[in-house]
Amino acid sequence: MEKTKEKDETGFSPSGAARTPGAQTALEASSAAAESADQYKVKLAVFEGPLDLLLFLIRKEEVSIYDIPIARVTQQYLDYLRAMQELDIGVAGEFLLMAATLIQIKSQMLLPRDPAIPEDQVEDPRAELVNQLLEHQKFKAAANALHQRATIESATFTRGELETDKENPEVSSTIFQLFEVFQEVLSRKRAITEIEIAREELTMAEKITEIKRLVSGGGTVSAREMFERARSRRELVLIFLAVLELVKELAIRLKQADTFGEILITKREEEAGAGGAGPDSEGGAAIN
Amino acid sequence: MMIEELKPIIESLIFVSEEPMSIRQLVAILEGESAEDIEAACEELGREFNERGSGLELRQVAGGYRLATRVEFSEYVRRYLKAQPSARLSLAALETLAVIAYKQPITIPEILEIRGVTSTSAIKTLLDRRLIVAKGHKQVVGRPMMYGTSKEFLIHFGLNDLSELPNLEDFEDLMSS
Amino acid sequence: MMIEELKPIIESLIFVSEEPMSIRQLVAILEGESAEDIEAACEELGREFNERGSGLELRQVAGGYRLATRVEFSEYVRRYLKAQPSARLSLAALETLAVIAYKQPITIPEILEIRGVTSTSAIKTLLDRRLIVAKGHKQVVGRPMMYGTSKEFLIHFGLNDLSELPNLEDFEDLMSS
Repeated sequence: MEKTKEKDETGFSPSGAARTPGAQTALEASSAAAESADQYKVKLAVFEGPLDLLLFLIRKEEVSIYDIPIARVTQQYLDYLRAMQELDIGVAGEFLLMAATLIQIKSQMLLPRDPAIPEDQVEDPRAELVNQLLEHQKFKAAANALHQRATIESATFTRGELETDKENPEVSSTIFQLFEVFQEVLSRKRAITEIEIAREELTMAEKITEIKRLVSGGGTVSAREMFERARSRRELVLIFLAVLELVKELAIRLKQADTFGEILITKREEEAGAGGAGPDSEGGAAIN
Repeated sequence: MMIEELKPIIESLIFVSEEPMSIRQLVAILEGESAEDIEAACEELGREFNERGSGLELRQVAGGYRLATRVEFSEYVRRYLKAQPSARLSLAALETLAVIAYKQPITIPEILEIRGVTSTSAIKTLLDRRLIVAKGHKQVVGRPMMYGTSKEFLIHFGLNDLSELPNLEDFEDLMSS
Repeated sequence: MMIEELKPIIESLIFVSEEPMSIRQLVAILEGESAEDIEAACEELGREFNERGSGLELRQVAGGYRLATRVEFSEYVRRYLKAQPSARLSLAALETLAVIAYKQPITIPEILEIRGVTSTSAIKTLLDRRLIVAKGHKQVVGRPMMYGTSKEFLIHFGLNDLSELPNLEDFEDLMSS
């Protein structure tokens, strides 16, 4: 499948420049099958898909599409797949699927006919494949016709731009573009949010450093005073979160003398063994 | 208004318009004039361009009229514009486009069915080139998106409408030759 | 080349050019033709436009020749241009429309939140073009107006209903190949 994707973009690149779209051309290009491996590789790449390859084989064998000698064609088809594999050309899943279909048809053809079914009602196991090939063939011809039309069209030109033409960047609005634009807006919003989060984290880190510095000399800082210094709601929240973070890290200790009294922040010294009042309950109580 | 009077007005309107100008648009601008008269004026205008051997012609494209240079002078125009022929469509894209043009509206799985090969990247190319448009979801399991051709498609291939596409059945029996 | 042969070529060249076409440029493109012949052809071309009462005229402006609509039809041309803002939307308007289409009903502050820029003039454009409609007040502080897409929106984008808007899955269908 990867292969198909690539081809889409390079379909008419220099190596393919000589061919014009359409069944015939593709087939003829391939039928000039070269002997050397390198050339072989190039020719194989011409097949757009399993139906293309089959049509090529049918034409090469000069057999009727309505009466395909399925055993012979299947053998050739498999030979081609093998060649592709040997040449290390990735064989797309569709080619393998067709191989399975061919083998199935071949085995159905070998089955003895049920004598109970009248001859005119026996269904040819190839019928579906033939229809598919015919249909495919028609569309290839249609593609060729479209290409010819486009070539003629490209030889006519419309007027140069006038001042009256809109200055807006051309935004023709197909429904998929609307969706794409919507996705773009959303991803832009996401990017902005990410920047904001990043900025917030930075400030949070700054606050933590600031608090650590304030209590580093063994001094005591009033939580209320610190909250009051906040210039915005956001900063207030950040200070609050920074304090919580430091309590969690066991870097500071919160103390409250009486129930409605000041909460004081001090640096927490290393403690050997945690007593009855653990750091969590202590900090938690103070904050509540 | 007489048709003779309508002609130059219509000519200037078609010239100014960036897109093919439809009879309906002309009727809306030329209040009080009948669609029949306007159409007759357009026809006559087109005939006159041809008769005087102008470098331009009045073409009917995508349901409207537009002025364009004549094919026989393309070499000079190209030389002047140094125009690169616009990026050609790949074989895969053209075949996919043909299937969509004749079978629209059609879903990606249905295209796969016909082409025997996945066409998603071709479809992406065609959407990017605005040759096809989404035509809503099909009311079947998975609700796949349906695709059809656009106005750009008609313009790109110089068609007035989809009925101008050659009959698909005419392409039959190419194998027997 | 005869002057008669030069005329249509020059006509098509002037037609496709975005800038006035100078005699010097024409001489460069039409290798081997004399400036005198080219100038004579231009003069004759201009005279013919006038004589046949065309809607267009060949004007000589600074630097060269250009085709333009005749002043007497400017009223119609203006009328057309005014009625014109059909298919094109500015990027801002298109973004706003996309947000409204996918998030409707939605208020202006909510659109601001998503787009990160104010959209008031885009909303005005969209209302003028009838692509969106007011959908009543939201029952929150300030009771801001909510907006949603209109029937014209569906028509413009060829949708039967909003469920036909492409979704992420449709997009992924295209990407997975």
